[in-house]
Amino acid sequence: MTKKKSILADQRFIVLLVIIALVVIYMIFSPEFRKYSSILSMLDFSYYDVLMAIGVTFPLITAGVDLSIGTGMVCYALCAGRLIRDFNCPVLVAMLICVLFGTVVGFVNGNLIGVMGLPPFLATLCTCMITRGISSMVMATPWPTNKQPGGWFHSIFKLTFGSGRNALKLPIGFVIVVALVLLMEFVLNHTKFGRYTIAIGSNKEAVILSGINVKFYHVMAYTICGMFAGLAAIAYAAVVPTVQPGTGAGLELDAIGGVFVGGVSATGGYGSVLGTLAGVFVIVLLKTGLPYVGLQANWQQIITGMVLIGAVMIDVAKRRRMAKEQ
Amino acid sequence: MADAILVMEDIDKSFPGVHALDHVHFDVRSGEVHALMGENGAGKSTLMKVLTGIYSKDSGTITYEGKEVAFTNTREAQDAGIVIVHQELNMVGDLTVAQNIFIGREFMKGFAIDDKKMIEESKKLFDELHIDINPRDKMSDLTVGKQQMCEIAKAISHQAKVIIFDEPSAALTEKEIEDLFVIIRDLREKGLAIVYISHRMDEIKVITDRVTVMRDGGYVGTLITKDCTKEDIINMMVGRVIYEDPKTESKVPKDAPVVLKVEHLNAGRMVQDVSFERRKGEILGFSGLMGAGRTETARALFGADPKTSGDIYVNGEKVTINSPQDAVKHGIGYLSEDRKRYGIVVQKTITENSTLASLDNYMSGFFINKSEEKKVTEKYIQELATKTPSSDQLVVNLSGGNQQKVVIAKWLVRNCDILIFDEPTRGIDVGAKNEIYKLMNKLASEGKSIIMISSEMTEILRMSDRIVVMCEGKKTGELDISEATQEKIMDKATRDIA
Amino acid sequence: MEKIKQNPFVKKVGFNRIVLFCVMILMYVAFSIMVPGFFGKARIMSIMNYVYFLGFLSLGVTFVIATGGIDFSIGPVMFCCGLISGYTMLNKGAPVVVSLLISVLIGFLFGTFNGYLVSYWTIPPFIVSMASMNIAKGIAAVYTKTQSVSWPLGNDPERGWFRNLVTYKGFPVGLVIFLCAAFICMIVLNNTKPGRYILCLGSNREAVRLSGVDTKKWEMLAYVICGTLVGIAAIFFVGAYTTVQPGYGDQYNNEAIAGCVMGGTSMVGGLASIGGTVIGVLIISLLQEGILALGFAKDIQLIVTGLIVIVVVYADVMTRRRKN
Amino acid sequence: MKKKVLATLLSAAMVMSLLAGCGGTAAQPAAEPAAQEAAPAEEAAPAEEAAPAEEAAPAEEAAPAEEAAPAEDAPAATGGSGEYTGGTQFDGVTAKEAYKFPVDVKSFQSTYWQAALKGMDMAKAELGVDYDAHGPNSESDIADQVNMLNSDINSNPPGIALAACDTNSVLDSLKDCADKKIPVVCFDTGVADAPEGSVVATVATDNTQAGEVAAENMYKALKDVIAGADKQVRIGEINQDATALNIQQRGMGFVNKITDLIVADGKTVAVVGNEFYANEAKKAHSDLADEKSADVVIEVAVPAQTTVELCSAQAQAILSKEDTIGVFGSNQTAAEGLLAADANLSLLGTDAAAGDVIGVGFDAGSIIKGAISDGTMYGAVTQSPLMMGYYAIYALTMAANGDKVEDFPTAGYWYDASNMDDATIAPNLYD
Repeated sequence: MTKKKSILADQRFIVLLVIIALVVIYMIFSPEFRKYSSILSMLDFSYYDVLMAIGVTFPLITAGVDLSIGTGMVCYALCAGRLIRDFNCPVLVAMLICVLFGTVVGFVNGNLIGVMGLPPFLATLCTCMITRGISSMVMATPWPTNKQPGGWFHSIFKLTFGSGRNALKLPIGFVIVVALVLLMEFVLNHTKFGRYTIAIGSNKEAVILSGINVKFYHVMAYTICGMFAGLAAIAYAAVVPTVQPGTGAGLELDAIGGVFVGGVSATGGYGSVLGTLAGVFVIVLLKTGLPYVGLQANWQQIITGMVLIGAVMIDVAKRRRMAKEQ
Repeated sequence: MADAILVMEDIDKSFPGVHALDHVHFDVRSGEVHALMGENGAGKSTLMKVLTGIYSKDSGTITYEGKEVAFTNTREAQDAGIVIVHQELNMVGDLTVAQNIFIGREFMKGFAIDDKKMIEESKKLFDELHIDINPRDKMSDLTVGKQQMCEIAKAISHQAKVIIFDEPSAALTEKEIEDLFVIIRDLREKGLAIVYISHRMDEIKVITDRVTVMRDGGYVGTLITKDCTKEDIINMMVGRVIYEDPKTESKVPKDAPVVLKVEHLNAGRMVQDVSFERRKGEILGFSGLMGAGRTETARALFGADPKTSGDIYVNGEKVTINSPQDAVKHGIGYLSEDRKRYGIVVQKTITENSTLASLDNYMSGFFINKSEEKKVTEKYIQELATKTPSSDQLVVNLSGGNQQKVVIAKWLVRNCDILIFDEPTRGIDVGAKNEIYKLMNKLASEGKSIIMISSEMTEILRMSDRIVVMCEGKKTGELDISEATQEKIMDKATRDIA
Repeated sequence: MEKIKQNPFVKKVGFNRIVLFCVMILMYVAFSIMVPGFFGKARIMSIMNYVYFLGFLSLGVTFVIATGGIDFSIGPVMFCCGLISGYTMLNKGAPVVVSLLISVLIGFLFGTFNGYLVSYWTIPPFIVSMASMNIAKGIAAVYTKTQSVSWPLGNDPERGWFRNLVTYKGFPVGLVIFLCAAFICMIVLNNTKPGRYILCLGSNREAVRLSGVDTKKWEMLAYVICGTLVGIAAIFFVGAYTTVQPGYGDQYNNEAIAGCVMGGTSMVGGLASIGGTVIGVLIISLLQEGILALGFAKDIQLIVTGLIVIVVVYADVMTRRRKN
Repeated sequence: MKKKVLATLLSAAMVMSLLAGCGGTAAQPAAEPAAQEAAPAEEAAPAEEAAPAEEAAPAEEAAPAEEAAPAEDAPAATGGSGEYTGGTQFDGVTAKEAYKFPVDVKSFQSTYWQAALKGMDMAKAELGVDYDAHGPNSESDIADQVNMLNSDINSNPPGIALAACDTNSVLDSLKDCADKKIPVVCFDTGVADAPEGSVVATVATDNTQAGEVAAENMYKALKDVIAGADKQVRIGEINQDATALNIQQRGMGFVNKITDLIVADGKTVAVVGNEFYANEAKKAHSDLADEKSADVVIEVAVPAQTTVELCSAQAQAILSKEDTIGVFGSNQTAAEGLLAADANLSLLGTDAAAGDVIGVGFDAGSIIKGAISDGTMYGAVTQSPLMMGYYAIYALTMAANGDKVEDFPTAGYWYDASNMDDATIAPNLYD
């Protein structure tokens, strides 16, 4: 009993088991999935989800939410892509602009919520609409491909040695993403910003009365989230051939869903970035892996929905048991 | 006597429509405990908020250590050495004790927080105060009393010169209050100036050196504690004598029918095998220390929390109570200790609150009969003397005492025969308290039976016909009022401790 | 100013509603001046097309928001209703009446599902609706084999009659139905037991529970009402726009929630105004038509709607802050 | 309270000013009628070069003759001058007034629509008319497009160009057009059941034919592989959805044609994957084998939503299968998804005999063009959005003038690395 309890106490462990189970199931039923290239592709399409999720972990821990990251990400990627195409903007500058744009939108969200006191759902619903509107006004834009000048930015996420079928491809994006996860885990647990983020989610009044500039840290949580949405925009542009205007609605739900699956408390105050990483991978595995086992895409949505509810049910059941034991 | 370290003179503050502070004078010296008293709304909290920079004053001067100061936020006040220990606990449940104590002024190692040093410092603090708390524990795992101790430790760690205790004892048990007084005396010895805000007259006499009384935002006067009586202070506060002595004898006949019988009630750790009976027209007091399981027993009985086992008989019949609905169906009403969270719906009107539990009786077909509803509400507003301009008033705009009356009205409208009052007078000023007591006596004489949970010994002794004492989730004794004394109750309440 | 506010009529209707109503009228006048030919029945009829389904969505979500919850699945569930019932009619030969009932039934079922998980399982509404949104999309796609469904047109002699629910010979029947529904919702919310409990539990759930009220039941009911109204919204959607596609519908969530919140329903729960929701929906639809008439696309409408909601909510937050 | 009122009024004022600002720009004067500008254009369109289509149609070169579109329907593109001419019906057209036409496109999501607008710009300059394009945020926002169309009808324009997101949901609106006598020209997508008197002309690709062109060319590359295969082989098709008529037609055009070709060579075929396509294929072919025994399996995949990343996930799953020899992406999104999936596999190529998987795309755009020129993608079928846009405006102008206009179908052209730069093809390959 005690052993079981200690496992249940850490949702991250369960999530890890789920990931392993999914991978094993896929590998058994689909020889294609066992290939290195499949793993590579799955990773390719996970980076932007993970980056968004790292960011949105912070607002979620403050018991808020950011619904604008999906449409925002697409909006930043489009605007930057436009700059590269039409204004000969160097790719590096465009990337910085992505991040900057994201940071600014995050800052605006933070002010609406932390300073002006709007409910997070509404404030970010509005910025979601606004960024979607802006992105609809920009034309569809491909970023440079691997082979075009400026295509070097692809190597941030995937190093390619050689060419053709035998090229060696290293998913260093995964290393970068994991490094960022570890960095943000450290930030969450060992810096003032992280500590106050948790504290705001747990008991905002207490933090105010401790003489802490709560507004600043509240705004920061959303700003960081926006910044990661900006980073996600780069990862998104690196894998999606043509970024399409007006899209992106719904992508935030993959990220947010991942964060919840990863064990961030739905009422704020508790969370871990490592859990987020694991949670997002569950969602990504469902998104990209189910076609391999021959399930029609429609089932994927149903299963994703079920998994999400299942993950939170575990959390609820766990809390109920704890309450009973007291 | 030393000069005052802090002097507030002629402080004036107005809010739209309210003259909150009317030229108030207040001073405190190093090495003294100075009580600040007054009914709710007298302006004590406002005065302290002006001092610590939460509100800005309209006029007047604050002189601290000989210099005129004007803090603009709590942080500045803290840095200068003026700290408040709040009435409500302001702890971040998801952080550890050490993290809470040093929140806002963490020790840093570069970018990272030096948690190790914070834990060491917290340990030192606790040792100094002779408190046994592990700084690594999560705050939400501690008892209310221990959380309060952490709050005090936090205040002291600020190198404070002036500490303001805002009703520190409200959530503490008698034993913990004792501990608190030891600490306060110790701090006084060390030369700190202490402002002590409380409603509890006994404490004032025990711990303070001087008393300043406020009334309706104005300054009434300052007395030397040892030279005055309780009645003096109360008279200054309310302008009339209201003190009443303990009840000595129950008027309820011994053979009155048993309306409620609880047998072997179990619910988690806090309620273990509790059994008791209650007779018609009786006020049954539940005494015990904080965390003794009284509220938990009431909640389990009421169905608010799940229970593991136990039989409940209402009027001799065995009933199943698994949810508050069941309880209400059997005529049991529960007035929670935490009104704002569990008692009233603040954003709704008095009418809507009053009929909340008995809406079924005010329906005509599918629709709510609003005129009937209003009629009954107004009846109880009159009966309970609730102070409000109309029954359409939002409850949020009422004072604590009047809110409590709305909750009582809710159960009376429902026609409940068995009422559980959990800390009915917490956070209510002396005048309103008295009215609540009268009301309870009246209800009892009308044949309602009342369970009263209270942490205030005087309240228990004054109101109860019989007293059940609990300790650590178990019933440790039952006393008739005629034999009950403070000492006897305390003995039973601490039986299992130490 | 204060005098106006104290006027019993104004007090009853709510000052904010009146301001919002004036804003709506002003907007209509402004569009009529700026766009030649904007004034007139034709425009109003196309504004109404949007009002019908969005209105029912907003009415539904008003109940949910009143409990302090949120529902992001309304749009996809509406599509799911339209798809499954339409597919049943076209491919399995169900009569129109039956498929209309199926649509409402599916909405009801999704509402029950959401409500059950939110109230009895205490899963945060946001997560539940995220999940049911995926499930609704998936089920609809599986059932229709990822086919879009086009409902019969008005000229279909046998099955086209259901369009008369939307317009009959140029008369906006749908508006009458919508206003009736709004009126019923208003009565339910303000004058019946479910409404009273829904509003109270949005403000303080524990207090209501400890008053011996079965909060779970009533909270669930809010979602069930919402789901049912979403099922009705589906009928008006296909009545006005004929075709529904699997995999979509989320685009209407934001507008429906925006309409509801614009009307003064508080995200913190406990405060809701059906009249406000109706005006909010009208404003959004008016904005949509007006911006198109000015020659701009949907994008500007999204941006303007977003800005208006921010302003309205901020105004609300400021009032509350002042009260405290 | 006052603050709240103020804030509300402020918001109203803000909206008003925003709209007023918009109004200002929207009301820009219609392009000035420039008869003399239109005249040269009309001369520049050399009628005689738009000779009998059998000879001029470049489609014929790519597609076997029997599949070529009906002769009189085939469009002609002439090189050299960069000008396009269509059927002779557009000769000598001038605008009687400086018309301003609303144009409702499906969305601005892909560069395809930008190319169509470019064509419209050309026609606009030549004719001295103007147009105003709107489109919903995505091709699936059917209701939004209906609103846009209704809004356009309400402003009583001289004519409307429409690329319908959904052909059924616009029918009511088209009826209004007929009542109000507003001529409608459908481009890109025809509306089959349009009410009498509403749609005066359709300028659209024959999507079935376009799908067939893709099938023929892919089969050409795969013929030997299929003939020589000793075990089952697989051909994939990625369709972004199973709902839009043109995707359905394209998809089925491809599936049916390639099945015919394979069966004609004595092999058996099974069609699996998305139920809709599999069922349609069963309806069209009574002789389909089951998946286990067939020599060739055609697998049709449809993602849950029309995003590149989900298309890519589907393509990835098909490409990874050992026995896959060819994949067709039936529109720009699907084709780009196919390329994205190949980024890690590098399986696509042009030499089927050497084991390359033959990838065939649809439409253009810089990504697909780049992939074809560097030999990743075998080839693709392009429509002529530029020409469709161009002729849509011409047709509209004629209709507004009160002349009779005839339908004008355009074909899908095959292009690969060898003919990409041909003057007949290059102008259609938008970025």
